[in-house]
Amino acid sequence: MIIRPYGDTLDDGAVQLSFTLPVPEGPRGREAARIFMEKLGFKHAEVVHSHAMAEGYSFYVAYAKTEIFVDYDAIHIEEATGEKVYSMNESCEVIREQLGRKVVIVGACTGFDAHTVGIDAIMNMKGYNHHYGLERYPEIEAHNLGAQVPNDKLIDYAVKVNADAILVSQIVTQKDVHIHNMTEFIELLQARNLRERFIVIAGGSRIGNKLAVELGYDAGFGKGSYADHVATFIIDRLIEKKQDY
Amino acid sequence: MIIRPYGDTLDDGAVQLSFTLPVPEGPRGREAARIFMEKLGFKHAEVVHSHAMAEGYSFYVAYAKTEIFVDYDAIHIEEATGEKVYSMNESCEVIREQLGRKVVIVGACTGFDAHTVGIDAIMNMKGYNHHYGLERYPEIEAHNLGAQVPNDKLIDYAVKVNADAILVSQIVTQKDVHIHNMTEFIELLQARNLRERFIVIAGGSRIGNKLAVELGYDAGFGKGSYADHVATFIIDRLIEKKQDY
Amino acid sequence: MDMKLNLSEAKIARARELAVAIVNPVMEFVEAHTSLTVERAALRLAGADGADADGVPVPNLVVDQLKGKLENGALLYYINALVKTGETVEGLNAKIAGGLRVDEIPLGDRGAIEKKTAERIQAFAERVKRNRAHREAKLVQYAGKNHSPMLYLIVATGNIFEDVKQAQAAAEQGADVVAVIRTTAQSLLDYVPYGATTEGFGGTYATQENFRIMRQALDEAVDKQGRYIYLTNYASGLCMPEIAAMGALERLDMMLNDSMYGILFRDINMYRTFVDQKFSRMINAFAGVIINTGEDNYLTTSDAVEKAYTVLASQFLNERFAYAAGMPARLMGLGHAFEMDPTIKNGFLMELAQAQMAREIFPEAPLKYMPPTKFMTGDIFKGVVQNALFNFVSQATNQGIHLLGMLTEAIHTPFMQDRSLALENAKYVMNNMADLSSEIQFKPGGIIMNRAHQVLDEAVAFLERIEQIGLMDAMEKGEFADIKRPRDMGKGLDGLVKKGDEYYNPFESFLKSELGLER
Amino acid sequence: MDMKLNLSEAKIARARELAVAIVNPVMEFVEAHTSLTVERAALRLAGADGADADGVPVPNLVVDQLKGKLENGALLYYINALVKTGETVEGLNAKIAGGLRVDEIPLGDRGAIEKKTAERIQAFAERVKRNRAHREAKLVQYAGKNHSPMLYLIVATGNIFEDVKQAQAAAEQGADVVAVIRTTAQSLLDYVPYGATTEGFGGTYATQENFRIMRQALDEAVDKQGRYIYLTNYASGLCMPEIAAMGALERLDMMLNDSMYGILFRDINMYRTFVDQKFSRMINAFAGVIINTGEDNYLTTSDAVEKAYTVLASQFLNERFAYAAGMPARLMGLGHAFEMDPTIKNGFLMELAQAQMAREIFPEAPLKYMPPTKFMTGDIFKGVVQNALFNFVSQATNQGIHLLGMLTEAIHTPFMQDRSLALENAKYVMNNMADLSSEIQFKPGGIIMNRAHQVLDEAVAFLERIEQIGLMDAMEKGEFADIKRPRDMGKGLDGLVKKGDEYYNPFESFLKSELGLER
Ligand code: B12
Ligand code: B12
Ligand SMILES: Cc1ncc(COP(=O)(O)O)c(C=O)c1O
Ligand SMILES: Cc1ncc(COP(=O)(O)O)c(C=O)c1O
Repeated sequence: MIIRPYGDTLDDGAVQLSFTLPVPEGPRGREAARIFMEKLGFKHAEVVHSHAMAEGYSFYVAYAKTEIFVDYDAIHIEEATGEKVYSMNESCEVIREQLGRKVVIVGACTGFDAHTVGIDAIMNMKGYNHHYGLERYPEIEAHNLGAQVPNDKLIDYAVKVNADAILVSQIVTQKDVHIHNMTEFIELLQARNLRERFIVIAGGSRIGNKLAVELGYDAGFGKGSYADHVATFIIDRLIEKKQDY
Repeated sequence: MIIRPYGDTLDDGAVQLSFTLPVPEGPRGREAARIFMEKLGFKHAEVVHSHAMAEGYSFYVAYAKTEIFVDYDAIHIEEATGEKVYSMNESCEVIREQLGRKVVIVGACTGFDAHTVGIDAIMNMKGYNHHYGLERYPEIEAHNLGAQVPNDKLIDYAVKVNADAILVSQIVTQKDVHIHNMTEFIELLQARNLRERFIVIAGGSRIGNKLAVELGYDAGFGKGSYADHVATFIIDRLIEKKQDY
Repeated sequence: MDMKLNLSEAKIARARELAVAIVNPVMEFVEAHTSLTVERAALRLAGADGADADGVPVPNLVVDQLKGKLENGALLYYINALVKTGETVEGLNAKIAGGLRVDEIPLGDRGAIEKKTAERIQAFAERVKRNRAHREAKLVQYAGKNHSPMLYLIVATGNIFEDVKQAQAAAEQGADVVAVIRTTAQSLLDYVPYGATTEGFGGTYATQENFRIMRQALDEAVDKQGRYIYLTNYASGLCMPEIAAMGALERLDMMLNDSMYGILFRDINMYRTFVDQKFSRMINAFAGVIINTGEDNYLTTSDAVEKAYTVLASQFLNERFAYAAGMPARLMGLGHAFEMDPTIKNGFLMELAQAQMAREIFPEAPLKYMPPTKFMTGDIFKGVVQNALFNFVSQATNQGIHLLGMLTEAIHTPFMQDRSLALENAKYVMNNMADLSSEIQFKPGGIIMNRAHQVLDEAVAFLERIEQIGLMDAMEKGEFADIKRPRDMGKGLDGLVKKGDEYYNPFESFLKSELGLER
Repeated sequence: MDMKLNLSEAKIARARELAVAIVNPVMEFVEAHTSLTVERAALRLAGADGADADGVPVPNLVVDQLKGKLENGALLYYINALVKTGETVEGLNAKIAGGLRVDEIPLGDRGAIEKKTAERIQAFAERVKRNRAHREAKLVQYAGKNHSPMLYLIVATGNIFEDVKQAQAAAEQGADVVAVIRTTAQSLLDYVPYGATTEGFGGTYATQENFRIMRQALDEAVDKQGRYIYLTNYASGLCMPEIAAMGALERLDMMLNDSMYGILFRDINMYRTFVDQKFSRMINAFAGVIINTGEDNYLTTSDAVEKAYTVLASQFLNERFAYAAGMPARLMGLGHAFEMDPTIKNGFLMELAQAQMAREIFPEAPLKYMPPTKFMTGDIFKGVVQNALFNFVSQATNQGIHLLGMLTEAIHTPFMQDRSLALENAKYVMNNMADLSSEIQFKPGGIIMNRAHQVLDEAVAFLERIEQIGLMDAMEKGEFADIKRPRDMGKGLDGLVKKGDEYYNPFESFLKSELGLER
């Protein structure tokens, strides 16, 4: 199925845009904005508003229409977890039945990142949005190391407690600092020959499964994820691993 | 000079977008939105928000970055009037000195369009935003025919009062009704062999000089235009015409 | 309701007295006249429908045949034809569409005609009463599910089938009221197009079939969402009463319907308009349809600070005209609008004052509050803020019908996402400050109180002036919206007919008696 | 100012008494101690500056040399070196950067040292007084040109030169205050980097050179815009007093500076923090710098309804700590925040109550009001509405310093256009309802009044609990923000030093006497 943005008629391809141009406000800037949109592949591009922001900078609001489309059927999405997500009780049951031991999970907000609310949402007792965190899972031993944990400290700790999985939270993304930090973490693991020993999971508001897998993680979780998702992924992966041996 | 949109760093190419897709909300819709933006030529495209609107329709907010640029130096804009716009007094003086007779202008909101505020802003005594309208110009005889004037009635009237210029206002643009209507007007003039007899000017919030000229008008005026601009254009054109003979 | 503004009861009463004095002479004229569209409306109520091969509607065909002999009404001939041909209404309509001239059928037995008329009246009354009962039952079934104020959204694609999708989406997202905006200039057509339509500009044709299609679509949504959804259209323009008739038959719930809008803003002749509005309002009143009056329109051309009193004065007149048509206050969606220049210091305070004033003066009316339009620009982000303040004032003053402001008001008729964002804005703001109104009081002698007192004073003074010269003279002189409308000019004057001694319109009599207007 | 909430004077007085009782024991500890950064700050005030080839700042080099013998302060050795080498401060700084060890220079004549110290104090005092005089003159010159509340914008590109562009743009668009946000985790560095910097994450390094560059850029804007523009940075973290010193020298106008923030939110040792905050506040007070306290941070992790009282309690403590450092109320930008879940019915009323409460309890303080952050989402259109309501509350309750909410709060550090839209939103809303505050009264016993009374009651009860166990024990027990901080843990404890009997810090004495803290 071919799809296009929808304004008020199917396939009209209508999109709203806003942006700044580093030029003074005026007819020439507006025309530059229009041409820019044409170069993006818009057919009817209309600058509906502009204002001067500062010397040499101007702001534009535009509505435009395009014939560019997406083939919806061809879209593959690989989320870390599928349709089926275990509840806390289900998770613990599966652990008891299939693994027969406690699962150890270590997590932290790494590098200089101090945004602990996200990792706390996943790990702390009280959880988030009516989803309990991993600490409350009777069959999971969860260690939340908190904020600003250096990558090597996190690995040391995971080795010490013999963790099954390591959770890395990264919220600050300016200048791709999260990418650098997440990459460093994997490199450190590899350098110490520990990559295969752990299930390694990243999370954060701007992180998706795709990005995380590209960077060498087993999975990634973004906005709207809960302990349930993380537990499901880890347990299933542990069962798989067990079967591989 | 090559320019790109500016978020917080020169040439970062940052743009905000929002649009609707005719698919349900969810990871697949978000991925479709992302791919759509990539096809538009964005490099880092991030869907920062989505919500379901109705069965099978979802809304997306995104920020994306592109390397697409515009060559600012190559941009030509042709506004109807240049830097120099006559004030009311200047206009009248030029008319007195160079033309030596009253200039007759007829205007209307044509077709089924009843948005008279715009044409009134240009023509009525009191004007708009501290710019008097043409009716107040001592050297101009202005006839404002008001709303919903059929194209042929407007032409008849212009012939009757021996107008120098005809002003056409078009505000409703849904389904390009303004284009049809403006085109019809020019065709009617041509059919009656009157096109050369009048200076013909279009105006409206979504009308620019470019569009109007393309449709066969002498000039077009959009948002932010005043009687001053219109008078300037007409007077200069009349002087030109006079010199041509 | 808290009375916070300390408005003078005496002045309010005085304004109402003046409205009576202004409207009464107009109603005398109205009583003595009918119009083409009033006749066509009566025909429609009796069952006339359909169109000929050229799209000319059957009611028009009938009335056109009777040109010159309409002083006694069109109904007589139509009913006579029914009796004489022995057809059902459908059968007769088809014949008329095929060329049958009812004016050429000799008038038959009066008794048979009256009996037939009584049947048609009964059929009409039953249908409308069934509609009312249905609406009322759903309102009871889903009591408490509508927002307060009711959230009102428009659809305006030009294509009824596209409109349906948009309307259902709006319902799914929380709309209480869906209005199908009419195509440009339908108000100037002296007929109502027939059938489903897909080609309109800035809106969709109002046709009975479009009404039916949309009603059905919204009825599905009603049960799906568990919330009654009001359907709105325009009983306005040269076919005002006919559209009211169609709305009554198809269970519309609201109608834009103003006693003077057409005169001022569409240059429709004033006699014609006054006659048409009365009959349309009787139909609306009988059908339990809430009218939305058009005071907001004053402020799209004049200034909301300077001319606020014209809005209030018009509300008093619309109220009076509505009472004169037998309409109860709870159906009077008197209009006003948030159209103050956003650059005005303390503009918000004045707006709050005016909205609260309207609330206190018309405590039972489901006031219709219009969003910012004229000062909306292409800056959609600023537009969102303008709409947020509008939502705030509306909730803070307990308005009845809240038209949602669109962030793209200055750009295009609404996209689906524009509506979604409008609802999100309103629902958030209104819930977040739900009970503010009962929490705050205004400082005596402050900006807010003074503003309300001033507008009321100005409105009384204005009504006094109108009362002295008479409403029609006042409109000729441009007292309203600075627009001068000579009484013998304007569209549709030739469709005005002085009632003859034998004028026959039992639907009118029936409505009058149902509405308690019969002396 | 109108008092609208009918808050109990007695309870407010009781809270202040409790704050005194809580803070006094802490101040006794503080008086007896110094820290590495207090010493480095004193060195900076005396003129120490620059860095060695590895980027280690001269004040750190000096203090590192003196490790183990700091109980009498670092200043003595630095001034002694000045005297003994006969160098200017610049000359000496260069030598130290080159490897000179001041600890190895035998202490010379006490009189000469004291004379030199007096010279340095005078140089410092003159510079700071010149800064104050400049600021005050500009404020007089451009009196009435700042908005009220002051509109506060952040820049955070990481690159000081890019920041300058953004800051000037912000100024051009109407900002009254520009804050340069600090790079992540600078608070945990036990030194202040040197020179201009272009690489930060989520913010830009606070360095004296960056301060200077930005001050100069904003000074240009000041005269261009005809409006004084306040420059803000962070006197916070392990180098709190040093940054205060730099700010005093470079004429910053505001500093984020909290008495407990570092302990709770950066796990800095509590002894260290209490010592550092005192010296930093004396410097700020002397330099006329408004502090911004960090109560908003409580609400980024705890709930704004449940934990509102922790904000108020912390304001009382910050106020007390500030008085104890000689700071007048007009420099206390006590913090609070609009962080209520937007889905709460009547959340706006509670927010209005809390903001008004803070206003009435701290009438002279230029309250710093933070925008919604935690409940901002990627839905920028909803974000605009959240910010509009925030702007509304801020103006309606006469806040002092208004941090502008960004529609992209949940997405990225602000783009230039985000700031522009934020200013547009605030200016529109605040002007449109400018005088609402003096127009409205609150219903006695209503939601708003009750909410304010409840929060005050809870804060008093909380302070009572703290007073009983003592502030340090309370922090160990997790009474604040549910965060437990053992007194012997946390960063920077090893930088705490008990003052010796010979402790020499004439800058401290000078500040005390200037601030009236000398008994
Ligand atoms: C609260 C907050 C803070 C608090 C943090 C308190 C704390 N203890 O966490 C304080 C005030 C300390 C703070 C400071 C800063 N912040 Co901050 N902060 C926020 C804010 C407002 C909310 C974040 C939040 O708590 N979200 C709620 C949680 C539940 O969502 P979440 O983190 O996305 O987590 C969910 C998922 O992502 C996922 N998840 C997250 N981690 C993980 C990990 C795993 C393994 C898994 C499976 C899932 C997972 O699950 C969670 C639940 O669904 C955001 C703006 C916003 N509205 O988003 C800015 C924001 C994140 N902060 C920002 C910045 C820049 C900073 C500072 C750097 C500013 C400065 N220079 O001082 C500092 C630096 C702190 C540091 N060293 O990191 C920026 C980041 C910009 C960017 N994209 O790079 C933001 C976006 C604000 C902005 N627009 O500038 N901040
Ligand atoms: C006021 C208004 C009305 C009033 C008009 C009153 C009147 N007497 O003019 C009323 C209520 C009657 C009205 C009705 C309708 N309206 Co209307 N209306 C507006 C509104 C709110 C403001 C327009 C306005 O007055 N702007 C101020 C003037 C000064 O600006 P301007 O027209 O752009 O004029 C300036 C320039 O463009 C230029 N200019 C204009 N004309 C000319 C001519 C010449 C020769 C020159 C040189 C210059 C010039 O100079 C002017 C001064 O700078 C706009 C929304 C908005 N905020 O823009 C919608 C809007 C224009 N309306 C709209 C619609 C759809 C309608 C209706 C069709 C709705 C309906 N189905 O009933 C009806 C139809 C009326 C009709 N038959 O045309 C749409 C148009 C959508 C589109 N792009 O097609 C808009 C954009 C609203 C929306 N989002 O849906 N409307
Ligand atoms: C009462 C009333 N009728 C009708 C309309 C619609 O105008 P038109 O005459 O174009 O149908 C309006 C304006 O919105 C109105 O307020
Ligand atoms: C008082 C105070 N200091 C400092 C900061 C900044 O934090 P950091 O410790 O990351 O510099 C904040 C938070 O914005 C704060 O409120």
